[in-house]
Amino acid sequence: MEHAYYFWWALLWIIGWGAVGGIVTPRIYSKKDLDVSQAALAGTAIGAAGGPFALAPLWYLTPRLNWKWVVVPGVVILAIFAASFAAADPNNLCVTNGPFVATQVTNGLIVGIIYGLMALGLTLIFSIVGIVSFAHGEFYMIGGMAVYYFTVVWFPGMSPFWGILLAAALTFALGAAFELLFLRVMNTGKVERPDEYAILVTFGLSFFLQYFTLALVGANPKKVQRFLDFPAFGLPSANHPTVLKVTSSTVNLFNTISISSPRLTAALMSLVLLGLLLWFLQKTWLGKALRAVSQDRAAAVTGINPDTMNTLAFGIGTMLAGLAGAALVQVFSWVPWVGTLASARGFVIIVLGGMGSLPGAFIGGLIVGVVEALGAGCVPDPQRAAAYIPAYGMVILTLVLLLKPTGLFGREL
Amino acid sequence: MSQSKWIWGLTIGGTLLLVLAPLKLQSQPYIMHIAIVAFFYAILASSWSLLAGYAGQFSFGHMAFMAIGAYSTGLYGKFVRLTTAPTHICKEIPLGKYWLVIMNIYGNNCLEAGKANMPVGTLIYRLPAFQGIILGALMGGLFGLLVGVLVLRLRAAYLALFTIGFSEIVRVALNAEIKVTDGPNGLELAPLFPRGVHILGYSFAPTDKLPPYYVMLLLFLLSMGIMHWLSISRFGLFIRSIREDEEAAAALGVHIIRYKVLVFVITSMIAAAAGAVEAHYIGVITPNILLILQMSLVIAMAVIGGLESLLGAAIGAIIIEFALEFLRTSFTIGSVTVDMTTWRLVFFGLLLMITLRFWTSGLIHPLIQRVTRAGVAEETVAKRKAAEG
Amino acid sequence: MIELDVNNISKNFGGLQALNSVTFQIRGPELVGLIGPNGAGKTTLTNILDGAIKPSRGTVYLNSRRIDTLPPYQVARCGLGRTFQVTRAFRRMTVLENLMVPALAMHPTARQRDFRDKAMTVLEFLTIEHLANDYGRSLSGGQQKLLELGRLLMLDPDIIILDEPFAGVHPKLMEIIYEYITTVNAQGKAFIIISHDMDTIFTLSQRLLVLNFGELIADGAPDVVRHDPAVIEAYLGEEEPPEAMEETYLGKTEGDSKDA
Amino acid sequence: MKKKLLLISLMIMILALTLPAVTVLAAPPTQSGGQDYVIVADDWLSKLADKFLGDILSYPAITYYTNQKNAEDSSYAKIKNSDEIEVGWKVYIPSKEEADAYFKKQVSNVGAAGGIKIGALAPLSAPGSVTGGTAMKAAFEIALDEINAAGGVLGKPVQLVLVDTEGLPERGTAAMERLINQDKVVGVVGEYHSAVGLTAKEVAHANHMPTIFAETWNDKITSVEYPEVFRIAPVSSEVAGVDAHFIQSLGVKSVVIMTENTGYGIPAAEETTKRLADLGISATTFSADLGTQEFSSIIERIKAANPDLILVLLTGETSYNFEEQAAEAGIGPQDVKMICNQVADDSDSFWTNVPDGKNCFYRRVGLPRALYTDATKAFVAKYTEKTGKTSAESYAMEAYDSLKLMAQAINEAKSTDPDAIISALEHISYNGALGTITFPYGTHNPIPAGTDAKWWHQFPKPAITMVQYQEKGQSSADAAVVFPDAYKTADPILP
Repeated sequence: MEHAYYFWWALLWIIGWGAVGGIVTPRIYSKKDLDVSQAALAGTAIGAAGGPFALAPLWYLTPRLNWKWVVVPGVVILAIFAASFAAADPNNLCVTNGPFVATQVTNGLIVGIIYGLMALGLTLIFSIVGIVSFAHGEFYMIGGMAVYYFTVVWFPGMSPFWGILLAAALTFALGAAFELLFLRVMNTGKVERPDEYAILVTFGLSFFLQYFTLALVGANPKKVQRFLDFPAFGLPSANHPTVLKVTSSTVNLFNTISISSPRLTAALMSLVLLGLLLWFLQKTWLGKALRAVSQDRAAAVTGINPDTMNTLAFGIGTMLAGLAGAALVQVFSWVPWVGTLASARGFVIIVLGGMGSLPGAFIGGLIVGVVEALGAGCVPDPQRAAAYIPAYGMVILTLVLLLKPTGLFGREL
Repeated sequence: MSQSKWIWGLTIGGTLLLVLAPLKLQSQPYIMHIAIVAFFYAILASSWSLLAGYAGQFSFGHMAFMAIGAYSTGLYGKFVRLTTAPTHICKEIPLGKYWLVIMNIYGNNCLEAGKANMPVGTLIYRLPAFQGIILGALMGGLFGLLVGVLVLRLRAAYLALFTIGFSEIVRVALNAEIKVTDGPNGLELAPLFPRGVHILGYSFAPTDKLPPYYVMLLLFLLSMGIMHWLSISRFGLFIRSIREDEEAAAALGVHIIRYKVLVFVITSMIAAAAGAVEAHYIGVITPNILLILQMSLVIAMAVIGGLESLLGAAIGAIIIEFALEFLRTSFTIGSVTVDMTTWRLVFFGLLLMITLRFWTSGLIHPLIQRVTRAGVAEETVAKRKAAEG
Repeated sequence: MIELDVNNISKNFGGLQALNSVTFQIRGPELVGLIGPNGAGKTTLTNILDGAIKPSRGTVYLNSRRIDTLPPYQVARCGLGRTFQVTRAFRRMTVLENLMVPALAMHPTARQRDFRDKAMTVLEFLTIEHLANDYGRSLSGGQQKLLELGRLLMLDPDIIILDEPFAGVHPKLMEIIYEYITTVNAQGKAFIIISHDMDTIFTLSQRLLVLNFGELIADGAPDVVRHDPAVIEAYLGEEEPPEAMEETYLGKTEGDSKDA
Repeated sequence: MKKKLLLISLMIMILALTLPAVTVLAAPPTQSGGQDYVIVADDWLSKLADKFLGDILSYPAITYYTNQKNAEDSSYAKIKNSDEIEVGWKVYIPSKEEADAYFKKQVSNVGAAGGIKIGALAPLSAPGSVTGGTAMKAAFEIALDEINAAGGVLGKPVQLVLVDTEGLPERGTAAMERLINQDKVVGVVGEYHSAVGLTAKEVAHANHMPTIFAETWNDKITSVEYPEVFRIAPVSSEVAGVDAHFIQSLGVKSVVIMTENTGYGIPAAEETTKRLADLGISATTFSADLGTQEFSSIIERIKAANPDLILVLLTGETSYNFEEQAAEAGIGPQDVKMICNQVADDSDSFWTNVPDGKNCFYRRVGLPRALYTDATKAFVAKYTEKTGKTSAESYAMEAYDSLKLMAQAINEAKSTDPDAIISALEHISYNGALGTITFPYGTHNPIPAGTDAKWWHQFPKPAITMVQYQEKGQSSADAAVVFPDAYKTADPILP
């Protein structure tokens, strides 16, 4: 970075005035007897965006605040961030090279969709069972392992479709069994602090599953061949594929953005599963019953046993994690500890999207995917760029928890 | 009140045992080593039990505070020197006859370059490890204050996630900022007593285990003492009431913000001090100590020992540390050989889950409680009978 | 002399007007009942008095000190104590420890043993002294209510707000609570009692406040309020006479959330 | 009472845990018959041993008896380190019988415990490289079987005490402490992670424990010149040199190094960059945490940098993830010259995880297949049979050799005395899977001025070759050796 100080001063400005806005605005609003529900967040956003120039009129005029007062400054903050970055490092590829940015964003979106699938299960469990499962990453790992063992080791030549189904069944069964053995007791009122119990017991489960798998299958990385070989074709024509070029292993858009086929398969699979899940929750009796329980446990409609719904929900949640793993075992090399990073990312996504919100998990996944891609793609020092990948998500997580713990689409706490 | 005599007797007896045991075990440096590490984990587990068990703040960032303590003293030892002459190149603060030299973190070693400017006979001192340890504890407290303030509104899963995030950010930063922290190679630290210990006619080399054993034991007893005193004083009463019901506690006049932040500060300071001593003892600290695995070890120790008992958590930690160490060998049942290097963690995870499920208050704590509450229960039964009769 | 001044308190939740310009005063050790149909704003009002939520407009003064801007713990130290609709005993602390919390919170330099005798006296008064070393969670629901009342005595406030003290309580315990209120009131403490138990509240209180849709529609002696047309209207709006409210409501209180 | 008993029994349990049996070593018989001697200039203990006892490796007996005498009569010197003696010291030179008695006692001391114990270090659980650790474990077991089948050492069976280091430096300290003080091993071999080696060597030094490191590449491990520490793995900076020269031979101008954020990866990348710069080749380093799965952003950046060659210093599954994703993104080994990570040598695993890995170069440590000695062939045969892998990784060979080397050194030392073993190692010539291992520089042949300290107790010639998978699915046994010219079997296929 040639003029790094531009960037650091801008960041300091954003953080400093954001903090001032976030702390002072609610006080001014409450002094004036106004609605303060949005004041902290909007104050932070407006302070970070405009500093004293925006805060002074805000505090003087104290307009009624709604989501627009957060979104518009949010865009301005991103603009300041981007502009100071561009000024600090004018030769950065992210500044000079449009196709590069487009490729990074596309990559981010594609992996974001897959992250979203992983987080869907986590958020589903939270919305119905009311707990955050710290063992989610391990079910994801088991999903991938199961596909490998079913289709490569035990039944070589088995179609990946059946492998995925079996992996889904296995993770569902494991999740449901765990719920019955360890979580159901929470509903009886015998557990003194159910929230903390759930955290610790799923934590123990994650420990157990990871080392159990390691002891069983060893540490050699495993991988499944790509599920689908795409037919080769091109647009506008096969000889001049300027718009779209498909080969068995990659899909290439406009000769700049290339997506590998396993990744695209996994992303498509995620979209299909998301559709199926939504259909299940909206249209089937069981899905409606699940949603009813998630709305209000006490008001369980006649004929719905909330305990059964919990088991079902936990099983479906772990199954979604397993399916995400099954989709990705053709993309990444698979070892017993792949779940650790994945579940950390899952936490980031559900907090960002709002715990318990399905669309939130999906959009949170996209955002995290893009932020990680841009972070790793744009941080100037190549030695730090990728080393900080796990931190990008965690920074989002802490910021969201501080500023808006309900996330983008969460219910009020 | 015979049980209180028992408690005092056992406490004093146990302390004496811990103080005197190494005199016999000196020839067993391996046992001494495990004992030192066990005390380290006992401090972490018991301070975590104060934070999580007593105050109900289920933080997963405890190891981050520990690492902050360790890295603070490590960086202090790496970058700060006391000299008898100025370098004129480094940042330096005159202190009477001495200069406190702060070497530049990035770029060249200015002290080496500055030697040219220093007269012959200039002395360069590394500052004693104990200053670093105190600094580490203070830094831990400072970060504890910061995190404590930030998490005031967060409960249960949100708190757990936030602290995991904090811990991860610390880990990644320690890993990536290689110029400062030496990254994944780990930051090397001077021994606790770089010139050994010479006391009462006995001499101990810097690598001898006895001096660090007593340092760690002292820290362990000191922190147990402080935490025990806190737990039976108003502080303990208030943080437990906050754990049970924040709003009700507030309605009864408890300053919940102050006590929630305070419990973070105190436990963080204790963890940081333990980390600083441990780092000096081991001689190197790496960011891997922040892996979630290490945190889960501390949590499991506290849970198995007894989450709501400082002593239970500490004893749990000591037993588990010894058990995990001795379980590192394979054993054979019939024709099946179980390789404990991998399986011990499987059993450990299972034990954690089963303890949580069936022995909510841990395995050690109930034993302690049976002694301490035995008289109380009898008293209550007698009174109840009287009330009914 | 106890003085509570509630001036023009209003509270909005988003678009919902939970309280609208509520004003009343309490002078001296009055025994005030606060009634109103479900959702009338009673709990919101207590939460504002207690400092748990801040009013959108208006002020509250206790003994000439403004308390609506203070956090709950300071309000408690100013002399306002309350119970909650759902009992909130500290479940994993002994009964004695439960009582020590407010005592020590009020006296920054005191120690536990200074209050042991007082605590035992309070427990005796509430007839639960034999449970002193039991954990809060091992007490029955009614005993937990008594424990909450005991904590208030240790806090020693000027004004005590009781939220549904009689809901779901065994008749025998009800007598104890009744006696508690009258005795403590006689000792010079003011009470604000929220209850759906119309019979009890009408006989117990010297003065009744009636809330409906966030407005204070009546303020006066029970006999006057009973015949106030606005009150009858408010209750008749639900097509049920005041006396009949009790049964239909009691069944629900258990599961009711605290923010109702 | 019952409850109190419970607590007391708990205390006793803890007590029992902290008080293991203390073994007392009996002193060998002290009888006269030897002579006093005052050290003069240019004396070495081993020289005296050779002169008076006829065996240069007998000098530990001198040390031992002198120290015995010192306890009774302070006119005798106290020898702390057999390598450091001073002119004017009075030492006691034992008679031949005394010396023999001493060595017999040494052996029987060890024998009394059921065999001679050798300690081994390997990462067997995360965050260590479990892949490396389990491979090393298998190799140790093969070596152990062979040693004991050949009659053990000093006529006693060898017991191997394998300790998991988890790849954590602090665990390295604990593991060494345990091996030395608890298991009373006579030597330590193995270890995979440099970070662990760095702390383990300190314990080895403090306890004067002969240690042969197997797969720890960090220069510092030998460059501190501890008398106890030996290494048969290549030195990181030398490996970097081989990489750099190979890269130069391909006529490359710009290189991207993709390294891992570990104690191995960062110094290796720095050293390679330095070496490349000396050769006029520019290099950019990207680093990622071990365990990173998703590389597409980094790969796009590498693509944009348009390097002539990519050098992968990531290990384990992380390297596979990177290599396959690079291939999918169009900068795989078939598009750009790529030196894949050495883990590619496990060809089954490599082709499972990197199906598009044709034309990958990788560096192999150990003899090229054409030059396999009988020992190498025998080991590879046993190893592939035992593990089901297609070939033996370099770290497996190193683990195997480190243990056998230690056994041979003890046999040659005729004693388990650390000084004797160290001396034996300094003079050893051992034929194993890696070729003929010697340690040219040490106490008896100090490092000449101008030579880097890293050569201290370092096996200088581990064969390092560059290999290329020239066909898809090729076994590593058939992969072509393309560098250096001395071992070359085929020309590199370049994209």
